[in-house]
Amino acid sequence: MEILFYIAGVLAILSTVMVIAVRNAVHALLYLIVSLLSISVIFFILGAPFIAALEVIVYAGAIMVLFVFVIMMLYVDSSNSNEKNIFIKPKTWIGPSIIALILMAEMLYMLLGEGYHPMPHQIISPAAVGKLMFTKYALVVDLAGFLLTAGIVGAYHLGQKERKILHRYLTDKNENL
Amino acid sequence: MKELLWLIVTLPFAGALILAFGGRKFPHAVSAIIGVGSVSLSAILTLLVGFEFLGDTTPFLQVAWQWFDVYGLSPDIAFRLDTVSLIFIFIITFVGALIHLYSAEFMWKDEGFVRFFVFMNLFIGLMLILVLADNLLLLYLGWEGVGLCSYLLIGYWYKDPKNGYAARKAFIVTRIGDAALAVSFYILFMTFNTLNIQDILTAAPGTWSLGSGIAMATAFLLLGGAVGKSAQLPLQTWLPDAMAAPSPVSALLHAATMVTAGVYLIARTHVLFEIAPTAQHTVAIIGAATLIIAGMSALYQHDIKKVLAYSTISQIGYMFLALGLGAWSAALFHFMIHAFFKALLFLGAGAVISVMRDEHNMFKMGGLWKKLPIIFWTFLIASASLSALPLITAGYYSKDKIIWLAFASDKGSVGLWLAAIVGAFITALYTFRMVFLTFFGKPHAEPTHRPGWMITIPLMVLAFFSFAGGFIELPQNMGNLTLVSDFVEKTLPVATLSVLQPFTELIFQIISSIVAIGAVFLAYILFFNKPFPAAEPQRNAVQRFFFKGWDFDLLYDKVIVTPMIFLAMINKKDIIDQFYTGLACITRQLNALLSATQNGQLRWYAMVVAAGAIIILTIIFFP
Amino acid sequence: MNIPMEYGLLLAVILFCIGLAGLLIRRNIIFMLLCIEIMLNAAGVAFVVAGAAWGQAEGQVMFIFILAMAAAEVSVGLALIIQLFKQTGSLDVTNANKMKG
Amino acid sequence: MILVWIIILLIGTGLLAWLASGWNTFLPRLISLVGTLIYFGITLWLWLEYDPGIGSQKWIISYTAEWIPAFGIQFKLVMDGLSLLMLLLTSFLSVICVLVSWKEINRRVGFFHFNLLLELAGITGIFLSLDLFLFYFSWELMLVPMYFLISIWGHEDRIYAGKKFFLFTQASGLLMLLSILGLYFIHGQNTGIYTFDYEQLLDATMAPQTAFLLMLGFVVAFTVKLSTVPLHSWLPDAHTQAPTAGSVILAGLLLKTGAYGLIRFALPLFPEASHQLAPLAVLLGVVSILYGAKLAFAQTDFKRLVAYISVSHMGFILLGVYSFNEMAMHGVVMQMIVHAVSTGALFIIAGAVYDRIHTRDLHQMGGLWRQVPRMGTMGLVFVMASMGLPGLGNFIAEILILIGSFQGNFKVLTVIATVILITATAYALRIMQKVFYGKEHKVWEIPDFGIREMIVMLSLTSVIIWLGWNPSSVFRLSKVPVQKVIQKINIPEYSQGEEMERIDRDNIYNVANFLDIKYVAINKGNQAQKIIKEVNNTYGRRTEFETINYLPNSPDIEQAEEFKKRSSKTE
Repeated sequence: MEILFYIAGVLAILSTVMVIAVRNAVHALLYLIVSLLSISVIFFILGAPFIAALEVIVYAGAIMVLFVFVIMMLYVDSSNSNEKNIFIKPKTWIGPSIIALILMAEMLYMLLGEGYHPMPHQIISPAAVGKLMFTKYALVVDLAGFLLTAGIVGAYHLGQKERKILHRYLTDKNENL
Repeated sequence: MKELLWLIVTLPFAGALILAFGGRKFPHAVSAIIGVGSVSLSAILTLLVGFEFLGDTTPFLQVAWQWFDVYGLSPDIAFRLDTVSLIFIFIITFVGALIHLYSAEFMWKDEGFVRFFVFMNLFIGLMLILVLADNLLLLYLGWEGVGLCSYLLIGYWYKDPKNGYAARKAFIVTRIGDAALAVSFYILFMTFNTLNIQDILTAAPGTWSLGSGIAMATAFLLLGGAVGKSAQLPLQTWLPDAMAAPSPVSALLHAATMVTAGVYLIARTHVLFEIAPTAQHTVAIIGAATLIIAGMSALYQHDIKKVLAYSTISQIGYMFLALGLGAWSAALFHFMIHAFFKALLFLGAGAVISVMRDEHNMFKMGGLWKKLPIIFWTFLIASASLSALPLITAGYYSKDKIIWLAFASDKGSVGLWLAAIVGAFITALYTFRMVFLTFFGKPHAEPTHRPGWMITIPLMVLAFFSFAGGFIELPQNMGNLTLVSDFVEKTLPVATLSVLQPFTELIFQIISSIVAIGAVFLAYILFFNKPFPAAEPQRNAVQRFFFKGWDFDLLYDKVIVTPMIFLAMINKKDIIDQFYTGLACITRQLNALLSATQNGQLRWYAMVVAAGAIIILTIIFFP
Repeated sequence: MNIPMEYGLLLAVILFCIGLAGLLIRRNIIFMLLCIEIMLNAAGVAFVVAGAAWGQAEGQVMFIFILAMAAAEVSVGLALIIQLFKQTGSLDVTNANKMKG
Repeated sequence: MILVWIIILLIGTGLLAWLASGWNTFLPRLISLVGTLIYFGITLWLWLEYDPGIGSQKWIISYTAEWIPAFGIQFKLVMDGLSLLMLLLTSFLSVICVLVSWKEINRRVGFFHFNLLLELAGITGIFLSLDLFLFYFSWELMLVPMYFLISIWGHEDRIYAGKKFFLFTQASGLLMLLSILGLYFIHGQNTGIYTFDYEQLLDATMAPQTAFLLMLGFVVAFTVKLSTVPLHSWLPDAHTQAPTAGSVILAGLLLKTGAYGLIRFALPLFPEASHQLAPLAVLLGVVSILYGAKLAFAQTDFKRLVAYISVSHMGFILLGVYSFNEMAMHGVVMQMIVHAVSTGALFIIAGAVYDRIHTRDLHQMGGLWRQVPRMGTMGLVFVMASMGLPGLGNFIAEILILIGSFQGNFKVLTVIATVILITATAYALRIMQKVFYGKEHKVWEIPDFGIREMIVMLSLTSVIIWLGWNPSSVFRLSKVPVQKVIQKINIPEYSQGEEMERIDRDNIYNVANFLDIKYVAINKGNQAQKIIKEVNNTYGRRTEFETINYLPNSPDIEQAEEFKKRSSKTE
C-alpha cells in the first residue's frame, strides 16, 4: 500500500509539471486529469474513499469537461497567445520559478523541521462526513449553496452577448432617469 | 392734529410705493401728481401740526410699535416731535415740496421720470424718520436710508460710469462716518442700557464725569458720523463729485437737507458733546478749517454746480463752527436760511444749465440776465443772502450771529473768529464771481427756451424766504427779535457768552459788513464784464491745487484706495484656497506614485502576492 | 501502513508551488486558470491529509467545500475568459490591462 | 408625530417625483411644488399654533421612538422655537427652490427633484433631531444629494467643485462622528448608561482637556459648514458651480446647519471648553468677516462674489455665538434667517442673469437696468440687504451681533469687525455698478423677470422687509432656546474652595431668566454678592436679590429649610 502512495505522489508531481510546461491546452488538460486521478488514489490510500470518488467525478469529470468545452469553443492553440517560445527564453520563467522555489523551501523548512508523525490507517466513512456537514457545518453548506448559485448567475450574466458596460453617469444615453 | 405726525412720514413712502409698482403704467402727469402731491400733503400737514405745536411746545411722542425687545435693547418705531425736529421737518417737507414741483418740469423728458420720483419720495420719508426718530437706532435707519437715496440719485443717470463711481464714492465715504457712528452705539448701549435719545441725554451727565475718556470717545465717534454725512474735513471729498446728480437732487439732498443731518445729530446729542469739551472744540475747529478750505476751492471752480458744492461744504462748516461754540440756535438758524438760499441757488443753476444745453462751465455762459430775468433776480437774491450782504438779506443775520459768537462765546477765540471772517470774505468773493460770470459779460451761447411756471414758482417762493427769513431773528442791538432762538432753546441749551457788551457786537457787525461788501466789490473789479476765454482756463500748480479741492482726492487715492485695491487684487485667487489646492496636488502625486504599481497586469499582481507570502513567511520563521 | 503525515503535506506543498510557478510563468489565461485549479487541489490534499492524520472527518468536509468553491470559481472564470476573448480577441492576459491605475 | 410626517412627506414626494418623470417632465415639478407647499403650510400652521403660547415651555413638540435600543440610539425628533424658525426657513426656501428650478433644470428633472427633496429632508432632520446619532445620520444624509446636485446639474467645473465640497464636509463630518462616539463612551463609562440622547449627554462630565478635544471635533465640522476662514475654500467653488437651486440651498440652509449645530450642540455640551475656545473663535469670525469682504471685492465672477459675501456674513455668526451674549445670540439667529433670504435672492438673480446672457463674468455685463428694470430693482434691494442697510432684516442681525459682542469680552475685535460696514459697501455697490449700471457693452435683448420669478422675488423681498421692521416675530420664538443656551454657557468661574452647589447656581439663573422676581441667593460664605452681580451683568437685568449666608453644615437649619421651600415653590 505504501509503495502505491509514493508512486501515485510522484506521478501526480510529474503530470502537474507537464501541465504547466506543455504548449497545447488540451494536452495540459489531459495531464491535469492524470494528476487528479493519481491524487484520487492517494485519497483512497489515506482512508477517504468518498473524497477520492468526488475527486474523480467532480474534478476530473465535471470541471475538466467545462474546460474542454471552453477550449473547443475558443479554438485555443498557441497562436492565440504570444507565448510560443516561452521556455526558450530563461528571462520569462526563471524569476517566477525562483519565487516558487523559495516559497516551497520555506514551507518545507516549516514542515520537516519537527520530525515525522505517522498516520493511522482509519477509514472515515461518507456517513461520518455527511453527518458532520449537515450538523456542525450546515451553515457553511448553505453558504456554499449561495456561492454556487452566485457562480451560476454570474457565469450566465458574463456569458451573454458582447456588450459595452459603462456607468450611467458617463453617458447621456439614459436621459430623464 | 399732532396725532397726524405719522401721516407726514407715511405719505412720501406711500407715494414712492404707488409709483414703484404702478409707475410705468401711469401717464407722466399722474406720476407727477402722485410724486409732488404726496410730499406737498406732507408739507401742509407739517404746517398744521407745526401751528398746533407752537401753541404747546411740550415734546410730543408718538409710538407706532415696538421694533424689537432683546436683552434690554427695546427701541420703538416712534416719532418724537420737539422744536428742533419741527424746524427740520418743516424745511424737509416745505423745501422738498418746492423742489418736487420744480423737478416735475425739470425731469419731464427724462426716461426715468418715475424712478426719479420714487427715489425722491423715498428720500423725503427717510429723512423725516431721521429727524423724528426717538432712538438712535431708528435715527440710524433714516441716516443710512438717506445715504442710499443719495447713492441712487447721484447715480441716477447710470449709463455714464463716471456717475456710478461718484455715487459709489459718496456712499462709501459716508459709510466710513457711519461705522464710527455704529461704534458709538455700542458704547452708549453698554453704558446706559438703552439707545433712546432722551434717556441717554438725561442719564449721561450723571454717569460720565466731565471730560472722561469714554465720554470723549463717544463724542468723537458721533462726530465721525456727522463729519461723513455733512461732508466736513476730512471726509468732504464726496460732495463735489455728487454733483453728477440732477440739479434738483443737488438742491434737496446735497444742499438743503441730507448733508445737514450731521448738524442735526450733533445738536440732538448736544449733552454728550458738552460732557466732552475737547470733542466740542474739535467740532468748532473742523468747522472753521472746512469753511476756509472749501471756500478756497470754490474760488477756482469753473463748473457752476461745483462752486455751489464747495460753497455748501463751507456753509455747513459755519454750522459746525456754531455747534462747536455751543451756539445751537445759531447753527439751526443758519441751517434754515441756508436751506432756502442754497436750494434756490442750485435750482437756479439747474435751470440755467438745462436751458444752456447741459453746459456746466460758467465761462461759456454770460450775459444771461436779460434773457432769463426771473432766474437772474432770484439767483441774485440768493447770492446776496449767501454773501451775507448786510441788513437786507437773511444770510446776513444768520451768519453774522455765528461770526459774532465765534468771538463772544465762552468757547470762542480770536482764531475761530478770524477764520469765520476770512471765510465770509471768500464766500462773498466766489459767489459774486459766479454771478458776474454767469449772468453778465459777453454772451457765449443762447438759451434754448424759458423755463415754465413749475420751475419759476419754487424759485420765487424760495427767493422770498432767502430774503425775508432773516427777519425773524435779529441781533439784540437791531431789534432783538429772538423767535428762532427762543423756539430752539426750548430743546437745546442757550449759548453762554463771555463778553456781553452791545457795543462790541456792533463793531463786529460793522467789520463783517465791510468784509462782505468789500468782497463783492473786489469781485466786481475782477470779474464784471471782463473778457474771459470760453475754454477752461490754464492753471498753474497752486490754482490746480485749489481747483482739485486741495488734492484730498489724490491723497486718499494714494494712501488708501490704491493700496486697498492692490491688496484686494493680489489675493484674488485666495491664498488659503491655493493651500488646499497644493494639498490636493501632493495627494495626486502620491496617488500617481502608488497607482504605478497598478499596471493592470495579472501576472504582476500574482507575483506580488507570492512575494508578499514569502515575506510574511520569512518574518514568521526568521524573526 | 506507515506513511508519515509530513509526506502527504510535502506532496501538497510541491503541487501548490508548481501551480504557483505555472501561474506566474504562463500568459495564456486558460493555463492560469488551470494552475489555480492545481493550487486549490493542493490545498484540498493538505486538508485531507491532516484529517486522516488526526482521524477527523473535518478535513474531508473542508475538501468538499473547496470543491464547491472551485466549481463556482471555474464557472465564473470560464465565463470571464469567454468575455475576454470576445473583447480582446486573444487569450493573452497582457492584453487585458485596462484596469491600470 | 407631525415631525415624522414632515420628513416622510419630503422623501415620499421626492420618490414620487422621480417615478413621475417617466411620463413627462412637468409632473415632477408639479409634485415637488405641491409637496413643498404642503410642507410650508404645515410649518406655518405650527407657527401660528404655537407662537403665542411658547413661554417657558421646554419643547413645543417632541417625538421619541426606539431605533437601535442596544446602542442607546433613539429616533428622537424635537422642536423648540429655534427649530421652528429653521423649519419655517427651510420650508419657505424649498418652495422657492422648486420655483426657481422650474425652467432652469431640463435634464433628468425627476432625479433632480428627488435629490432636492432628499436634501431638504436631511436638513429638516438636522434641525429636529435631538439624538446625536440621528443628528449625524441626517448630517450625512444631506451630503450626498447635494453632491449630486452640484456635480450633475452644475456649471462647467462642477465635478471639481462637487468633489471639493464632498471631501471638506465628509472629512469634518467624520471628526464629528469621532467626537460623538467619544462623548458616548465617556458618558457611558461614567454613568453606566450608554446613550446618544442629547438631554442626557448634556450632563456629561469629563476632564477639561478631553472636553476640549471632543468639542473641537464638533466645532471643526460646524465651522467647515459655516465656511469660517481657513476652512472656507470649498464654498466659493461649490456656490459658483451649483445650479441656482443648489446655491440657494447651500447658502440658505446648509451653512445654517453649521450655525445651528454650534448653538444647539457645541455650546451646551461643552460650556467650559467653549470659553477656552472663544478668543480664537471670535478672532476667526472677525477675520472671516473682513477677509470674505476683501475677496468678494476682488472677484469678477458674479456667483463667486456672492459666495464670498456668504463667508463674510458667516463670520458674524461665529463672532456672535462666541461672545456668549444673549443679544448677540439673538442676532445670530436673525442672521441665519436673513442671510438665507438675502444671499439666496442674490444667487437667484445671478442665476437669472446667467440664464439670459450666459456668462457670470462681471466685465461682460453692465447697463442691464434699462432692459430689466424689475431685476435691477430686486438686485438693488438685496445688494442693500447684504451690506446691512437698516430697514432690511440684515441690519437688525448685524447690529445686534455687534452691539451684543461689544458687551462681551472682545471689544477691540468687535470694533475691528465694524469696518465691514465700509468694505461691505464697497463690494455691494460693485455688483450694482458692474451689472446694472454703466455702459451697455452690447445691445441686450433679454426678457425681464416674468410672473413666476416676480412671485419668488417679491416673496423674498417682503420677508426681508418684514424682518427689518418687525423682527420681534423672530425673537419671540428664539427667546427661550437662546436663553437656555446662554444660561448653560455662562457659568461664573470661581476659584477653588469657593465652589457653589450647582443646583443653587441653576436656580439663580432660572429665576433671572424666566421669573424675574426677587430671589434668595444661597451660597457658602460671602460669595452671594458676586454671583448676583454676575447674574445681573449676564442678563442685563436689575433683578433684586436677597442674600442670606448659608453654609452647608451651618447650624442655621431654619434658613436652609426655608430656602429649600422657596426654591421648590418657584420651580
